[in-house]
Amino acid sequence: MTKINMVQSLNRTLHQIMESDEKVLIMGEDVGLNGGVFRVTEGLFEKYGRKRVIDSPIAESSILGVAIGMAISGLKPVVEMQFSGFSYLMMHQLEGNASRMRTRSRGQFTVPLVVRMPYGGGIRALEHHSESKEVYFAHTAGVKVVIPSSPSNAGLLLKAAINDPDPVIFMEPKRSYRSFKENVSDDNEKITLGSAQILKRGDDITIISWGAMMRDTLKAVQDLEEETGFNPEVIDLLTISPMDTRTIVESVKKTGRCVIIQEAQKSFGPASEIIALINDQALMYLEATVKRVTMYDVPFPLFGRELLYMPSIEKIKRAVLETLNE
Amino acid sequence: MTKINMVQSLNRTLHQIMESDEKVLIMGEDVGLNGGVFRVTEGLFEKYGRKRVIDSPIAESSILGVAIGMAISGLKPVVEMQFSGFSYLMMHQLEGNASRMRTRSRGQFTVPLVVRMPYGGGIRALEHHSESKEVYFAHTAGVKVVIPSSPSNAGLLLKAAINDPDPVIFMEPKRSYRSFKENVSDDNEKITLGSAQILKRGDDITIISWGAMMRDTLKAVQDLEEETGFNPEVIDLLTISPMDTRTIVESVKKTGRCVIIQEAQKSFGPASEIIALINDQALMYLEATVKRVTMYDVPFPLFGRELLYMPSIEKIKRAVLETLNE
Amino acid sequence: MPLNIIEKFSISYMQILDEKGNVDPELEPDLSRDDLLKLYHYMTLSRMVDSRMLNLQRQGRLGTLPACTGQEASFCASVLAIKNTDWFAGSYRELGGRLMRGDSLLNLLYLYNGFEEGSYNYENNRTLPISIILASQLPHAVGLAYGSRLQGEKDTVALVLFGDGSTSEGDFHEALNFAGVLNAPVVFLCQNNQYAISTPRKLQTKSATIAQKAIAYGIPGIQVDGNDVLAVYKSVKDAVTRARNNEGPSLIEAFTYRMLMHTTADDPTRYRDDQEVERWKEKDPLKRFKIFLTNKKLWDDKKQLDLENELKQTIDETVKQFESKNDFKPDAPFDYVFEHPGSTLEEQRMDFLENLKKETEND
Amino acid sequence: MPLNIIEKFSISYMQILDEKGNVDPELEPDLSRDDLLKLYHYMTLSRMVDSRMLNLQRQGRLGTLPACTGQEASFCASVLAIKNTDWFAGSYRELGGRLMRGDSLLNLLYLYNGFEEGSYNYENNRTLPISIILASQLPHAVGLAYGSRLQGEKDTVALVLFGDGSTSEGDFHEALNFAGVLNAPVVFLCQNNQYAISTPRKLQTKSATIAQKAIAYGIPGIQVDGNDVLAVYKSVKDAVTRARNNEGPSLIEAFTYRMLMHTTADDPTRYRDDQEVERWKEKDPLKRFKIFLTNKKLWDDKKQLDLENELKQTIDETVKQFESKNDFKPDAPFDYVFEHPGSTLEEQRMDFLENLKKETEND
Ligand SMILES: Cc1ncc(C[n+]2csc(CCOP(=O)(O)OP(=O)(O)O)c2C)c(N)n1
Ligand SMILES: Cc1ncc(C[n+]2csc(CCOP(=O)(O)OP(=O)(O)O)c2C)c(N)n1
Ligand SMILES: [Mg+2]
Ligand SMILES: [Mg+2]
Repeated sequence: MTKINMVQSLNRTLHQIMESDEKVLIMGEDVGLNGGVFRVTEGLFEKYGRKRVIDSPIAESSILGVAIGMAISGLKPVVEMQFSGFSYLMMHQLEGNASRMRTRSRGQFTVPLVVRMPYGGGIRALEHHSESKEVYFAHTAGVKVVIPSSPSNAGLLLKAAINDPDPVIFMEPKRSYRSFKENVSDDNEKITLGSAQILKRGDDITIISWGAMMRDTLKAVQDLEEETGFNPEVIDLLTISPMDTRTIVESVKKTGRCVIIQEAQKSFGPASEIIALINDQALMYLEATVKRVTMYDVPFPLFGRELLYMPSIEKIKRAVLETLNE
Repeated sequence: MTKINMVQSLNRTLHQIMESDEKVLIMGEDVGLNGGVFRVTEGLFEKYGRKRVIDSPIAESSILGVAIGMAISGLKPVVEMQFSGFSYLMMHQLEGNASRMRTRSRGQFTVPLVVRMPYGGGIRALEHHSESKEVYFAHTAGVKVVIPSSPSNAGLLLKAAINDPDPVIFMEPKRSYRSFKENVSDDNEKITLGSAQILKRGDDITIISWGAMMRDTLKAVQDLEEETGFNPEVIDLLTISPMDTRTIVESVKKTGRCVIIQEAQKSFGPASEIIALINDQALMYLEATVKRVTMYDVPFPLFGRELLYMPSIEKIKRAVLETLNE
Repeated sequence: MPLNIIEKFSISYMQILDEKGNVDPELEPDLSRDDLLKLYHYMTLSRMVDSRMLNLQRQGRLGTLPACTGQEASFCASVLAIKNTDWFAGSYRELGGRLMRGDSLLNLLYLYNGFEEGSYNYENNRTLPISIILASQLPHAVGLAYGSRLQGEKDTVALVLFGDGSTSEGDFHEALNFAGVLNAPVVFLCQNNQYAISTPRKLQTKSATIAQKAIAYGIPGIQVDGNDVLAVYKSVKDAVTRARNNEGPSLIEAFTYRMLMHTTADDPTRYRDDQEVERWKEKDPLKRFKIFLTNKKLWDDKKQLDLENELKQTIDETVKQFESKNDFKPDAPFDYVFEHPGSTLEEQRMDFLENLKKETEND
Repeated sequence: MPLNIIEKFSISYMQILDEKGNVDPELEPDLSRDDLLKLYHYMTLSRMVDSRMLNLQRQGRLGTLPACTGQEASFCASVLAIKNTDWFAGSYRELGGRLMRGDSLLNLLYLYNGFEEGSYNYENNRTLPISIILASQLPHAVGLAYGSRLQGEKDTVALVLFGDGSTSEGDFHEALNFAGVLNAPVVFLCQNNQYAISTPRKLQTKSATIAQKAIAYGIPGIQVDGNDVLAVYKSVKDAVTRARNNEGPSLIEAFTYRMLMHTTADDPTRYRDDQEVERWKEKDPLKRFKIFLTNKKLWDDKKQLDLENELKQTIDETVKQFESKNDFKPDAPFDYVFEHPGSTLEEQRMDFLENLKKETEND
């Protein structure tokens, strides 16, 4: 096995699944001849042709809208929003149709599709190319929201998302697209939709993150382990919605302390929901305030300052130390 | 003073402000000749003409988009989304432009507009006419989100929203449009953007709600007061974002117990943010789990079952009692 | 040097059966006796059901309802032009068309009484449920048509209906443009009933016709008399034939009129005058179709009476059946959120049922 | 009876200055010597700045950048046709047009170096900042034009630029339709540069021209040679004149070509061949404009050299200035979220600054 990066892992999964399942179709802006602006769909157009790999007009609402029709007709479309910052144009198709078709038709029509979208900051991109708005989707009943964090879980989660019979928003942390490589295998039973993954077992504190923040979190943890010898439990959320409440709650019951690292703006972010779940089921086990490390409540700054605003290894370390010492 | 309902109060404010401020303009679907499907804009077309009261084409994205241009040009547009369920079509204009124009242009261009939208369930409406998605807007930096709960605060808040120099999402709980009347005065200093209102002072428990749920909450509280003699503090949020953290935190520090009643679906809802704020600043004062009374994580059901799914007086009472006894 | 004209376009209008019942023999489509009678049957049923449902609504037995009277030619004759294996997507104003597509009246009553169960179409699984977000069903039709073709159905097309107001939405534009580029076999039928709630057609767009919007997408567009069954049928049939032959999508503007209120929540006297409505009564699609059938010796007063009695009886029985049912499962909204709901949602269902139990115990 | 043709339309093409530098005297617009030279100045500046910025980007001193070379006629000649008091909204591919509107090169460098401060236009407060969400600036232009008129400016119009790919977005449709209904004084100028990133124009829409999309909105539409300054200027001027006279909006398709990459993140060799690019080099807007000026005796080689030297010097100085600045205020993103931010945001700012302090202390 050779090591590959996240783009290669996603691309590999798409190749495998297009090969094995005729119902799978790719659609989006520049996903064909160009292989996608990040090359996630590279080589598919050449292999499967323009009928199954569609360079669409620039029309995000209808990319999802047309895909809904395709999905109802029996296909499994995997569509791309070129950047998550342009996915808000399809919110009404998502909230109003993709998420509701099953319930509206009492199961007569289903929408097995995946919306892939690169998201998040840290790559010196232009305005609108750096947001983390997973909450918009997670606060939408009838939609699943999945965020991989590494080459090895990205491919497996994408496969699970494509095979899921309901609409899945699949957010790809573009900062992690090419930043590291891993050995990638096709069987890891723990990687399924709806399950968080415990990356490290420990009992001093629970540290929760997802997406690109996962890697910085792990680095911060490693530093702190060396510096302080503490023993943290680290959880990679992987599925944002529906959330793996059990894994979170059990861990916090054990550790009594928790830090959550999110790239999204602070208020009404995913961390708030995690805190609410801890409040519901583990409040009396808490020995310290659950700490949030987040972006601020400002429109995502242009790249000249982005790293100052995103959670950093230093900020994570400080938050963990403060929580341990509270 | 005669008593008026919420529609009359909103309409009265619009008449006053159109009269006193030439910059104010009304736009939306059927807001002119028809006076709006709920009659909130009644009489304005006749009085101020089709140039200042515009029956727009059916194009929600551009209703906001055109209003952004108008606002930059110096007007103060008050636009209507006919139902909040159709506001998702303008999410990209909101997230990408309305909320960012001030920051993008370093204050050179500002967007003083109000987007009014009836929202919420309980009036036996069709599909898409009953959601509570305030989180979509509240999780958008650069936008304020306001929800009145009564005829008397509705007019004052709308006036404050129109006079605010930044974009305000103004969500009107349509279940409360005509369900009760109040004396309405034009001066209540406590009603300003960004301030929650303490409706009842007490020290046994903090009860927080907003919008149409406020009235059911007050009824539940009244019942319980009679039945048990407890002494609750009741907070009407009024501004969802930015939230009045101080009022919430001070109250919970005093009472140690809290119940939040929200019409929105449970997960990633506004209550989660309130719980996160309490966690941040008052965790060690808590004597019981903060309880959420919410809709479930299902697409809002058609009206045959809606009342079973929304928070009810009985559910609120049970949640309060459980929290008092925890 | 004068400017160089590089493109020329024209938009035609089609009427075959005029207001007096006269037929243009050159354009008259070849419709069998059975088809003609079926069409008249469903148009009559639609009119009668519409009025009955409005009645039930006034009595508080149904929720908010759209009214469909006056548009029967446009939604029934268009449905007659497609097959059951074709896809059909509408908005909410195509009552008789839905009945022709197998929607049961009983289910429609359940639906308008606020129960999702009414959305299931037991007879045809190629009819999408009612779609309320204006124009949002148009891209679905494109995907359905394209998807079925890709899966080897050489013949399948999609027919999608929507209103004049809906043409202002971005989704209208994106869908027609998308269909053009994909060469998808879709027929877009705009029921131009002159109003979007209170907003008249001329405040919706400055274009002289809706049909000419087809030019923006390089596809055929035509305006037809939407109260003329023959023109609607023929124009849709022609477009369907082109679509079946891989000649791509078409746009048809059916020029018609909403005789009653937008929905039961609407008061049309606020925005239009009675004379306008009276003038359109002259153009009633059922009236002229009846003259046509009578002239063809396919219809007479006796048949009319029999049909009305028969339909009244069916409707009465269905309404009775509707009113006798009250055992909808309270937790049904949990059933179809996901195929694999996961524990959070299942716990919420338990919580819901427990709550319900407590509330019933309290009573 | 044949079908009744109810509407006829045609679309014209305008070219005044051809590829060889020949002028059509009948159509030649009346442009002053100063205007002609100003236009040539800014087109040359645009071309030189474009290449310099791409250079800086390759050296890692700027972030992702769009390339504007080849489209100078289309964005500069259109801006020449409006006044400073008119509104201008663009996307991101109108470099020289923005410079003409008072955007400073220094600020553009700051902006593409990731600092919001660069978005401020000190010379003109009627130029909207760069807009990246495709077509989303079109409705803004409608509102700007309408709003200024309502506030008593009898003369003001708005000019808005966008690309061919952007015409597929719903917002394009809604904005043109809205403008038609409001009779808003807006000029919509589509820079059809044949590509949207890798997607060629023919995959964007089936319509033969972009110009014909105007027909859908009942407004005038024309296709012009987008590399011909005179045709672009005249068509925009005509449209502006109509707009000023309350004759409503227009759509202009400027047929041009993106000579370089979409942005610095793009590799055009993946989707188009060199021959195509070579063919378009023949149509270069600067080349033919120079012949025109030379024929008019307004230009010669000496002047060319002087101009290039002068511009190079200005650019060099600005780049130096740009590179010397590194004291941007870290908490600036908090400054313009709201006029009245409230305590939560101010507390977050304090938190941000404290964090920063700690991090600096750590170093
Ligand atoms: C996206 C969206 N916006 C607004 C509405 C509210 N609404 C319901 S029907 C209607 C008018 C529709 O007019 P038209 O398309 O002409 O159809 P008609 O009702 O006349 O059949 C409006 C504005 C909606 N359902 N969806
Ligand atoms: C709403 C939206 N969707 C997608 C993108 C990503 N994107 C940036 S430029 C571009 C192509 C635009 O093509 P065109 O409109 O022809 O303009 P050009 O770049 O050729 O000037 C795309 C798809 C975007 N910026 N906005
Ligand atoms: Mg209509
Ligand atoms: Mg282009």
